[in-house]
Amino acid sequence: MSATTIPSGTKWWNGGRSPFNISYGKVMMWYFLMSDAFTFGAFLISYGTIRFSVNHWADPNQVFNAFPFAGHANLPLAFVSLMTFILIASSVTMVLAVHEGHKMNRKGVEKYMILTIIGGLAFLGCQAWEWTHMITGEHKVLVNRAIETWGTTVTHNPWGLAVSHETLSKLGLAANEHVTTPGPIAFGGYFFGITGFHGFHVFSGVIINLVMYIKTKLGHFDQRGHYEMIEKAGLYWHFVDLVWVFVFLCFYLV
Amino acid sequence: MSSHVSSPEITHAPEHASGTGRIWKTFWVLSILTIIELGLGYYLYSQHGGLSHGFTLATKSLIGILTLAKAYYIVSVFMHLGDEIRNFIMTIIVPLCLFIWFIVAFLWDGNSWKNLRNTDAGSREAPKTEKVEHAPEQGAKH
Amino acid sequence: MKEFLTVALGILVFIVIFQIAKASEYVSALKGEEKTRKQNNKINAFLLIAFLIFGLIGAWYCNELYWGKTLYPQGSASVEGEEQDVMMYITIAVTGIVFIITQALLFWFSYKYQENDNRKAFYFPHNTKLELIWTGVPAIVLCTLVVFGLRFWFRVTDDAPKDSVVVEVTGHQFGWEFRYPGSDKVLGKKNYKLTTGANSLGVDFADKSSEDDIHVSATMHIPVGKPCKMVINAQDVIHSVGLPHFRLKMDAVPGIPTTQWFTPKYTTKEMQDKTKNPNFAYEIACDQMCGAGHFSMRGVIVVDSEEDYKKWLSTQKPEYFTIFPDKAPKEVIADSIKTSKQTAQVLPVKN
Amino acid sequence: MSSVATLHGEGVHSAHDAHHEHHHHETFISKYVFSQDHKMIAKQFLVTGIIWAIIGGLFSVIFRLQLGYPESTFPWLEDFLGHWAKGGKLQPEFYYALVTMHGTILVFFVLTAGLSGTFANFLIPLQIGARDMASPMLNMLSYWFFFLASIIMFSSLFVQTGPASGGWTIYPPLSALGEASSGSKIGMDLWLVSMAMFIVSSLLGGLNYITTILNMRTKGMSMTRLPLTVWSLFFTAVLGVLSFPVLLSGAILLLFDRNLGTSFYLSDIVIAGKILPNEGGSAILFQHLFWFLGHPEVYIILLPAMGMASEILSVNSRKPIFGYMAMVTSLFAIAILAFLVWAHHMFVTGLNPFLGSFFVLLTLLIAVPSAIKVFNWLTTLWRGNIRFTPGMMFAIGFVSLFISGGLTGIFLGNSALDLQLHDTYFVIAHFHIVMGVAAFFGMFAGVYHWFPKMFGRFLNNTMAYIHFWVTIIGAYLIFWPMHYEGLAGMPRRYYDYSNWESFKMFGGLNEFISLVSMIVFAAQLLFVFNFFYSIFKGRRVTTQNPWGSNSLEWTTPINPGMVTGPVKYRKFTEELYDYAKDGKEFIPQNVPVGEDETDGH
Repeated sequence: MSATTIPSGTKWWNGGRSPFNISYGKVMMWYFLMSDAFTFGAFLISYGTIRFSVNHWADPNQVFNAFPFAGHANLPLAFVSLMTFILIASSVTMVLAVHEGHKMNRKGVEKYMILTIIGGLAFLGCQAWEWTHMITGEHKVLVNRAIETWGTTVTHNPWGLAVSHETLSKLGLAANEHVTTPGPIAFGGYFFGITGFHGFHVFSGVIINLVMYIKTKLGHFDQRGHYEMIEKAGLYWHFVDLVWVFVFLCFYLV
Repeated sequence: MSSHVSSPEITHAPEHASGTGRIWKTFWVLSILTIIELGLGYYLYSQHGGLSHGFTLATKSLIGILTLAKAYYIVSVFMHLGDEIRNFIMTIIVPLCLFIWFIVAFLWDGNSWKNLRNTDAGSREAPKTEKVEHAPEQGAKH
Repeated sequence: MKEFLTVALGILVFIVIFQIAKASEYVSALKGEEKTRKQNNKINAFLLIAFLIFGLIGAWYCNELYWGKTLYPQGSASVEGEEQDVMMYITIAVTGIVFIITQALLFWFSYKYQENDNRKAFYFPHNTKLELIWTGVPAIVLCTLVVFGLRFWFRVTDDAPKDSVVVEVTGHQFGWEFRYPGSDKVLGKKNYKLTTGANSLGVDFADKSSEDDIHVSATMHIPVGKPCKMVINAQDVIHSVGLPHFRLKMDAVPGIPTTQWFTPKYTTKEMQDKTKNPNFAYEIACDQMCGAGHFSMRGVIVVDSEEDYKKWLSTQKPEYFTIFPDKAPKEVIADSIKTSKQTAQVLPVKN
Repeated sequence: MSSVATLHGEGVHSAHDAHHEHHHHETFISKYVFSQDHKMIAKQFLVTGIIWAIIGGLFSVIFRLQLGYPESTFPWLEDFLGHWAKGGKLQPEFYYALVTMHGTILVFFVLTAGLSGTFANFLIPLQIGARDMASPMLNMLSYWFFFLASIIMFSSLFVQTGPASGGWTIYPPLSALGEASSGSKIGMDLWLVSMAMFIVSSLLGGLNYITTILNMRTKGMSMTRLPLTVWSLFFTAVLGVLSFPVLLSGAILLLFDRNLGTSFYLSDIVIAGKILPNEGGSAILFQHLFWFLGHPEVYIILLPAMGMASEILSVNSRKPIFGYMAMVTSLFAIAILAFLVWAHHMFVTGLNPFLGSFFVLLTLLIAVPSAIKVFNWLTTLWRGNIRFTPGMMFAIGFVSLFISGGLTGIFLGNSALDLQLHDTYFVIAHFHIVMGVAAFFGMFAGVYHWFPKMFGRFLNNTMAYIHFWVTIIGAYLIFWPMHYEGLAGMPRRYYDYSNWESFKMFGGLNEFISLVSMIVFAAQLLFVFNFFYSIFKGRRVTTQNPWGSNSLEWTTPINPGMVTGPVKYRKFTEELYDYAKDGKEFIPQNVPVGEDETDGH
């Protein structure tokens, strides 16, 4: 597309212009996102490293199998699918806002920005619910030959190996219960740490989008003659979505 | 030069996609890829670890590849990187290649810690209880 | 008072330098900037070549003074370390040659090509052939060093020989504990949660193989000429088992056991004769910063002859009997008090 | 002002120029404090860096007192340090705190912020012909985040339990557990928070440098015409932007371990008789994360020094730098390799031997671009017409030190020898020479060379030469013998060696080193004095281009430091980076290629 407007043989690197045909603000945003990718990368790679260094890990399908208002139904991955779709949808509305921005259509930008903000808030709401559910969850765990009730926190992980019925009856405990051993503690730390850090990005993205919405509403971008700020906010927002794709992979799928 | 050229370092106004068709197409691609991923993830779970190690690994790799495909679509279409000129695409892609060695070295060493722990640095045999990760009664009961 | 005088002297020197500096600026204004500059140029060019000559003499003199104090004249105390010493000599030779050539060129060029009104600088922006030479030659030399280095690296990091004497080394703030597997040659399992004052290593005594394990502190004994394998742990923070005489070092990491092995060549006594130092000891130096007492975290390895080692081993009583005295055979109880006194010889932390 | 007028030709940033006019009437606050002018920000970085360097250097003198005179007491120390030096004798806890702060301050605050913060800010826009940084606002924030980090780090010196004392590498569990050492209490939290601020600062700075170099070059300033300083600062910024975030992640996880009870780095720990519940973490993981930054960090420190040395060697040899493209390529190679070799700091942590072998190979590969650089510098001197300005002296000193310190890297990068040399004085000697003193020499070279451009005055030459000679002789006297201590296996970070049969014979040498270090420190104070004195009283610069340099900053008015508006350049079409070409002494970059000139490149 863009190739049609740019004469071939342009000397991109000769100075006096951007070698990428991009304004410095957008270049900076991109490289900031690169740098942020290394922050997230380091988190996720640490997670992988610790996971590789222990014999057992929590099975995501058992950890994340609840759904709001669904009681104790076993719905593995259902809720996180919802969260993923919310984020993808909000990404779409964001890119549509950028698109309207290119067309200098203020009303359109406003509409899609509002939708994006709603999407972001919905995602944050889902995450709040999921965290609460995990922390307050009650799981029977065999600790020092006695059964304790644990939620999933940064110091407690009830998602270890299942304790066999024979072992339970040998210890004189009710044999028909589902009891586990404590799982690797790092699981909770990484889960809350990384989803928290991602959630923090979503939150700041929502704030940025809100500011952009207000600025749009006040007509700042019309005065300036371009909607590049919306594009930059969009880059950030898509990056948040992009990170989620990998968080989703590491914590929920594999 | 169209009116939204914001900065003097841009000499050619990039022409953006005219329709929203491509955006929606990408939305559907992303959705379908996600659904396939979920399906594969659920399949792994429904087998309760009864699958062979190699097959599980292959499936997980497939999920990983699908994730990379999703990332490609998000970056290329939503973030418009695909529309930028080659120079710029390369400055983004090349540094990301560092992740390859970053991941390989870290996971390799992580795995090596597991071996050190399991064998007490080679001073005893590794315990043979590796394969009880999913006790069959675990999933259904909950 | 001495400090005060030193400071006063320092300030005096300062003022003198400042006055000279100031004066020289006035002088140069009188003489003409350009002339002063050229004079400075000559002086500094001369100083640079003098620095090269005195520097090389100084390096040689330093070597005379201190090479004898390094570990290399006495040779490696482990069989494996000999190969490493050869590596070291080769690397010193290679880098030494490069060092002398490059430094000499640097200062010689500086002296030779100092500013001279009769000469014009030679326009020489690049020369592909030259550049290829000094890309290729270092690459080849370094690859050779890598190949030799890795050969040694894989040798010492490979599994220890099967007949090794196994010793478990545990570091804590600020001392070393050693555990021998006893007659069954298997170390008993440990679980850090079982650690108590008496069972300071957290040994799991429910494990049968721990019943004959021997626990000593601060000083360990090993036989000469037999490979010794260390299984290394830490209880609190990261320590490092540094064995300079054996040319080895390995960190002690809490939660991740590590290992190293070596074959001692000389007994401690032989080493005392060899170095003519009656106090010579194979010291274990903690090489990883581990807190305020890091510098006092000293362990000692006594390399015995085969008979002495056996004799020493036979006087050691399993820790199991110290902790569960009722299970011990009668004669052991009497000795155990003596043993525990012996093992408690940890160096005092100097605070 | 006539020279200014001729320079005001067709600016490429005409759209911005109008926008910037109103900056001309500025208050004291906006001019000197919250300045958005890159030249002022550079000076702010430099002055803050100098203050930190004095503090960090002073710390080393104090702990060298302990190392040099382990048996003596210094009653006056107690007056300064209170309970940390009871009875005039430094306490071990405080000794380690000083060692830690010395490392942290000099590595991060002086040689990262002070060095690349100063020269990237000052030189990038001037040498590429840009009006200012891409985003002056973020540039200002970059300095103020650095300032904030400084304040927090400085405040940690005054907490009751002392500042962080786990070494500048802050390996957990030592740094993660308050029980492990007194410096691991509140001082450690402050260290981590300060570093987080510092990382934000370096990120803002780095993004600005990269973007400015890519996007803001003036017309005709193609990438292959950039001075090597700009190239080196560019790669420095890339290294910083991509590696500091990894330290940020590591630091955040460490903060969690310290304060929230997580188990990222902790496992199986019994400390002070207490059994900790943490399980499954890995202390080595932190080292991987730390060195993923830490190794690029040494190049973040070294590359700007290399770039400045290249430029200054070329100017004062009156010759073009030999093999410009090879220099750029080797910078690039070093930057890439810097990301791939971090675990060579971890050969003795139980690193998987096969994994380790890759790191050995990659590490020793770095010697190849380094060798190229050294030989190219030597060839630049060859058949030159060398002027020994103070800047040139330090540039030559830099090359000498870089050779000396770089060669010992070949020992340490080879895992087989590292088994013996790791964490001994050999390492101290190696990195102090190559990234400590050498980077400082690069920095001094830069200050002496560009001081006239920064302040419109010269530094005093006599003091400069004394500074140079005392420093280079002193640096070799301090660090050269340390190699021998290392070859004797003497471990680093020991408070006292007198109880060790294997190491106590170096008492006399340690005393000598301590003595020399005090003299060298005094020489640095001479430089600091010279610096501040010359800002106000130095000899005035009377010509626009006192060194006869061809780069663009010398085509600006003599004192651009006080020019608050945009500095504009004549538009130039063709230019070369050449000295001694076709019989001309030098050809500035903004002079079009003449008819009679040959094609140099």
